[in-house]
Amino acid sequence: MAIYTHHLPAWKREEVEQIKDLADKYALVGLVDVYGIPARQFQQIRRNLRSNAVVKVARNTLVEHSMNELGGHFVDLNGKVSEHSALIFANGNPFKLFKSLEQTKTKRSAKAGEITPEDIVVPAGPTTFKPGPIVGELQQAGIPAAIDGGKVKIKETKTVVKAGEAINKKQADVLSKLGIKPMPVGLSLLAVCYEGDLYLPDVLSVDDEAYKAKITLAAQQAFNLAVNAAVPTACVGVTEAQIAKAVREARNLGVEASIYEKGVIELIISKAYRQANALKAI
Amino acid sequence: MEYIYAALLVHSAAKTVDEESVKAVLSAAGIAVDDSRVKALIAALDGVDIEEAISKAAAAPVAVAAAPA
Amino acid sequence: MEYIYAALLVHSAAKTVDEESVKAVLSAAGIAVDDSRVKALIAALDGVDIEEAISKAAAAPVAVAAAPA
Amino acid sequence: MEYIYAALLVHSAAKTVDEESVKAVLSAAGIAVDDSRVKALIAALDGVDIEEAISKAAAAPVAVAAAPA
Amino acid sequence: MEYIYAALLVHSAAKTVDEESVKAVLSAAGIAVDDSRVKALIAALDGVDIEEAISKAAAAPVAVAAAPA
Amino acid sequence: MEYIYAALLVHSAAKTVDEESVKAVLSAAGIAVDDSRVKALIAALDGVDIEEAISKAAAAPVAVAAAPA
Amino acid sequence: MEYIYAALLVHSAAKTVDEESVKAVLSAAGIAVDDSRVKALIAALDGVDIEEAISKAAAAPVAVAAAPA
Repeated sequence: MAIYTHHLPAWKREEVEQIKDLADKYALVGLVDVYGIPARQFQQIRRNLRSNAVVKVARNTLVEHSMNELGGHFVDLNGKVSEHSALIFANGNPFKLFKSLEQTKTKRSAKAGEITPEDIVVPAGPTTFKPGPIVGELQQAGIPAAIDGGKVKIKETKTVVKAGEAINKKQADVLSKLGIKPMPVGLSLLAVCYEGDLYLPDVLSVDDEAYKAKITLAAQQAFNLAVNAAVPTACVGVTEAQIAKAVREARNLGVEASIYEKGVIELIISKAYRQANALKAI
Repeated sequence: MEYIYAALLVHSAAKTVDEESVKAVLSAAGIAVDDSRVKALIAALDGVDIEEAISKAAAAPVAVAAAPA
Repeated sequence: MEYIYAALLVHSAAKTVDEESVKAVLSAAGIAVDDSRVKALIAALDGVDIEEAISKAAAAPVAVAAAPA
Repeated sequence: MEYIYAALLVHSAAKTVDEESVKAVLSAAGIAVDDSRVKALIAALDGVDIEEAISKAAAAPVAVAAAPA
Repeated sequence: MEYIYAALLVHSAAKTVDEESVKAVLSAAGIAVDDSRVKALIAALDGVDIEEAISKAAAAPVAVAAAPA
Repeated sequence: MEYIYAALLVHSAAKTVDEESVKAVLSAAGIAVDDSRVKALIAALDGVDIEEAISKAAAAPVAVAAAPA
Repeated sequence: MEYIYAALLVHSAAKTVDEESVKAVLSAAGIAVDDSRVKALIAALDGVDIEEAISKAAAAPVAVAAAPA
């Protein structure tokens, strides 16, 4: 590699140096997929990211070259370079970067042959289409349609294309006419090199809902422990729950052992009545 | 329900629930015994596992939890 | 539960539920009566509306329901 | 319910729930002990597995449950 | 739960639930009292309406519970 | 609840939940540790199977009772 | 769950739940901290209202199991 470096023309040399400088300046170096982003939107995304991240489009050969010169784990990024990848530089938490990139994504219409990342569902109901060839087009795309009150109506909610499947030409045309935009547009992180580790999207994609559920579970566990172990806790609800538990235990014992005391006698009567009723029902 | 209570009482005394025992209990409670009802009761209870029958009722109704977490 | 069955039997016979009536019924069923439990029962029943307690039991849901989603 | 709490307290101290131990606890709480109630309690608990009984949902729910604290 | 039982016992005796009364009851039950637990319990009970907490338990369906999902 | 969370954290680290470990965690969280609360916590947890206690639902069910079958 | 407990502990101490505070608490518990897990936690919690998630636990119906008689 070193030999090849000497043969780089000045402008390429300069670009490699620029990339290496950015890699020095930022804690995080990653690759993003910029496929299908219209130029104007790309500029917009860059502007929005400016404070947090820098996106640099460079020839793949120069990217690879730079990573090789940087050495270490940066070399691992080369395996992720693709036809539509660009470099991204940022500081801080790679998980947060992933999340912020996901959040800035928008949707666009699908082109024939593209693979949808999610189920494409067309809901039942009226459309704005006037009767015409559109009915046939819808039906050919697998969407049951009919004329209703002078308009085209979709008869039932239908999953037209499943996640991971390719969208065919007929489907793409019809979906576009229906205004359905299944394709996400935005920067997709392909890989990140951060503090000497390589992070891939499957790791970087954290499920907020799962964490939320875990917090709820942890809080429930803490509550259960506090109540069950009768840990004195000056916390709203815990002491009340401890009292309630003790009362229930006393009541359960009273009913089970037929201890005739105020506070349980009604429950014992109730139990006897229910037993009699059950026997009567036979 | 008094015939049923009488049967339950005899049963909980670990005695055989028959016409005689049920009548004795009903009489002691001051109830004028209707022979045919006692006969009907004993016939109905024939083959019934009283323990099992009442244990079903005794299984306390348990509340359903509402909305998911 | 036998003391309660006895009390409910006496109650359903429209008689006063007192120590004497409960004992009579228990004895008729062949149960060796524990005086202190009879006393405790009568004391606990003091001020209790048996009809109301029964109607609450009747209103209570009777079965077990589903697990949360 | 105080007699039941007393029994539970003695039980959770891993002591035998008998007349003496229950009385001692009730007295310490400043309760004038009624001998026959204590006797009735002990008679009722005879043969009962307290651990099992307290965790058994024995009572019917009274319609709708309370709101959370 | 013994500290809670003790508090409820004292409460049902219409006495003030304080360190002294709770300790007296626990000791009578033969429980080696942990001062810090008594203190923490009394502190935790401060501001809690015991009657209300009890009535909530009464309204709540009684259930033995399973593990949360 | 911070003392409880501290105990859970220490427990999930497979360390013994004792005064020292709980204090260390609380301090690291920037909490001014109250010695008697820590003592009360440890005393309460003594002999408790934490795994079981955290998974046993303790809250009064907040739900509506089931419809009758 | 230890990372979650740590976050809740820091939160209940009214401190900011960030990498530093969570690491400090985990380390104090004797847990070998995995940087990327901490980072993932912080990123995830960025969009989570912890108070709300906790309050769901308080309101959450407790899974309830039917008790046999």
